Amino acid sequence: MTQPVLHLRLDGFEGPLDLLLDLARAQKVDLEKISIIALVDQFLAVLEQARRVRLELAADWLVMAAWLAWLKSRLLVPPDPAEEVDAEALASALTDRLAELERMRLAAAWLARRDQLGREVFGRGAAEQLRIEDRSGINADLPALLQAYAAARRRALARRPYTPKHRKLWTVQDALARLGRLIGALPDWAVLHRFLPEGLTDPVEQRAALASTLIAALETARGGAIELQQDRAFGPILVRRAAPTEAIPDVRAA
Amino acid sequence: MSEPPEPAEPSAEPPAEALPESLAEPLAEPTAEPVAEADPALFAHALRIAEALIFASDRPVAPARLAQALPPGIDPRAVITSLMATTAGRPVGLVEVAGGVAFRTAPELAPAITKVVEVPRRLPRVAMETLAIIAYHQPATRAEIEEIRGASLSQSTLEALLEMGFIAPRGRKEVPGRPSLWGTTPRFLEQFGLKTLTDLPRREELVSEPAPPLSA
Amino acid sequence: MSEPPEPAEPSAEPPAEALPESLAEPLAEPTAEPVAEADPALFAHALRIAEALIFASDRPVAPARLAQALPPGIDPRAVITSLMATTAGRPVGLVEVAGGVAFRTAPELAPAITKVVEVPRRLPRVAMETLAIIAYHQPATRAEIEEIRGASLSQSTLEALLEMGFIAPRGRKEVPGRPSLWGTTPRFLEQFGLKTLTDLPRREELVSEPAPPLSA
Repeated sequence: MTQPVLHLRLDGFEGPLDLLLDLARAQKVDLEKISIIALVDQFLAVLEQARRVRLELAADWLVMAAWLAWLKSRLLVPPDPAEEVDAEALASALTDRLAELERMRLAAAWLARRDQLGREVFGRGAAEQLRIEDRSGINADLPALLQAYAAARRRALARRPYTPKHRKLWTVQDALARLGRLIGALPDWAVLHRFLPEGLTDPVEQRAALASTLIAALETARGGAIELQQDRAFGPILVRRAAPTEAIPDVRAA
Repeated sequence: MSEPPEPAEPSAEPPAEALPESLAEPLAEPTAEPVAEADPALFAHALRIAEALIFASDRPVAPARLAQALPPGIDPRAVITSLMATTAGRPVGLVEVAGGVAFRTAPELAPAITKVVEVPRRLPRVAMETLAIIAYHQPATRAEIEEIRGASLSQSTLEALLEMGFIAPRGRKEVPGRPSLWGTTPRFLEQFGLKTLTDLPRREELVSEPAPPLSA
Repeated sequence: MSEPPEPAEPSAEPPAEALPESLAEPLAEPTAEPVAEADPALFAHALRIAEALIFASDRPVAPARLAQALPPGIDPRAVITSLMATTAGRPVGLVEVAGGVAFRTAPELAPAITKVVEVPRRLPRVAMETLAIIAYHQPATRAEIEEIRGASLSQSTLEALLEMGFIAPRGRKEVPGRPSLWGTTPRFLEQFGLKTLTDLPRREELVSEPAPPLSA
């Protein structure tokens, strides 16, 4: 409680373990023989003072404080064989961690005391180039030569003027003729697709033929030779020969 | 270097004495049989080559590299031993470091040199501790370093050590998240004048101080 | 720390001789009055500092820069002269270079300490393609090569191939302007490991040549 040495400068410590090590060192004994309980009391006292000054403390400090308080309570009661965790073992693990941190501190100090390159001793400032590059050879083999030929030719060929692909387009005239030819043999409703010319594989040509056939069908329907029907949007378009007897009265004409 | 050109230089002779202890272990098994059969003129020439080669380089020269430059039949270790003996106490002397040999200025000349040559700043305490932990626990993940220090490690500290070439990644640890493992480099050995990592004090020696100083 | 004070080393004495001619002009007017008044021990120390500093410096050390590191009252030019004299003929000697002095390894040791690394040049893409086209279409004029590559060809590319010995002129084509015809050489066959030109794969195996445009 009465530790005037510590001026609540928690910021000066690299975390709770650092403060613990500092407190342990103050016990002036071998780290193996420090009193964990005294250490816990000191740690909690320092933390209590710090909280009086400012309430907010980093979480890791509070976690350590809570854990240490718990550890102390376990150390004070006689060991219970039923207890799962051995408080003595936990205390000794803490001592080990402190000892390792202390060792690493000493190692860092040992390194810092060494003559360092560029500070206490100096190496050759301007190294001499000990490699001579012989660039007389040429790095080129047959595969590279062949690749170069193929690349050059491919590039040259790709640069030829563009000749658009020749397309055979199914005209409306074609479609009218085909529709007129097929419609006579038609018994009942048939899907418009059936009137497309056969053997079309190119998707562009297929779409063109479909468009021409639809226009031809609309044209023929207007002339009264066939009827068209589509139940819903994007549904199949159906075609059949108009029945000559029951002449459907044209509403608009009436 | 400024060796006076004494023609019959005693140092040009193959060393009769045993190798210095420090050299014996990392560089070679001490060659028991005398190398004295080597032609003295040839050995003197080998010494000249070795001096020039090591001097020209700004990194330590491994005995294997030295052997490539020497006339056949000359033991690079004998040459190194001889060169160490002749340059001992000179302003620029041969030292063993990072698995090889290099010329280094004598430490007592540093104050004069640093009047002219710029000196890098010392590493902050956090960086030194991190470096020590990596040296002793390598390969170590960042989480392991943080565990030992009991404090989080800023990315900038790790980056500074990486940039100075003191540490390097050593693969990844096969645990969830596959964190990078870190180890020290030959450049680290060079910086602190260590022949090998085994030159670091043993852990037992680090705790051997009976009572930590009260001043802390 | 390992400094034996070397009380009476010969090199530690201030130089009595005149400055070497090469040094006299760029560095200083020859100091006519003897510098010998300087304390010999102090001068010896200055020599040590100079040797270490010039070794450690990353660029040549000018006398003015050297003076900053030397004890007061020591003439840097005298130190340089002395150091030059003692290192003459050594494997590493002090030489004057632009801007001051520097240690350099003796030129006659260069063959022993340098490593020759073969770094074969890569042919630029244009040259490689031109060579390939000549190989397949020889003898070919420059205009024909340009036609086949579909790009113009600089004279320097042809000249480079000529210089490397891969192509040679094969007469002139009897067309207006009588352009040179180019063909490959035995050196070409050697480079690409070919016994004869007929060892080259057939053209059709490499590119599907001017296939009829409509079929595609």
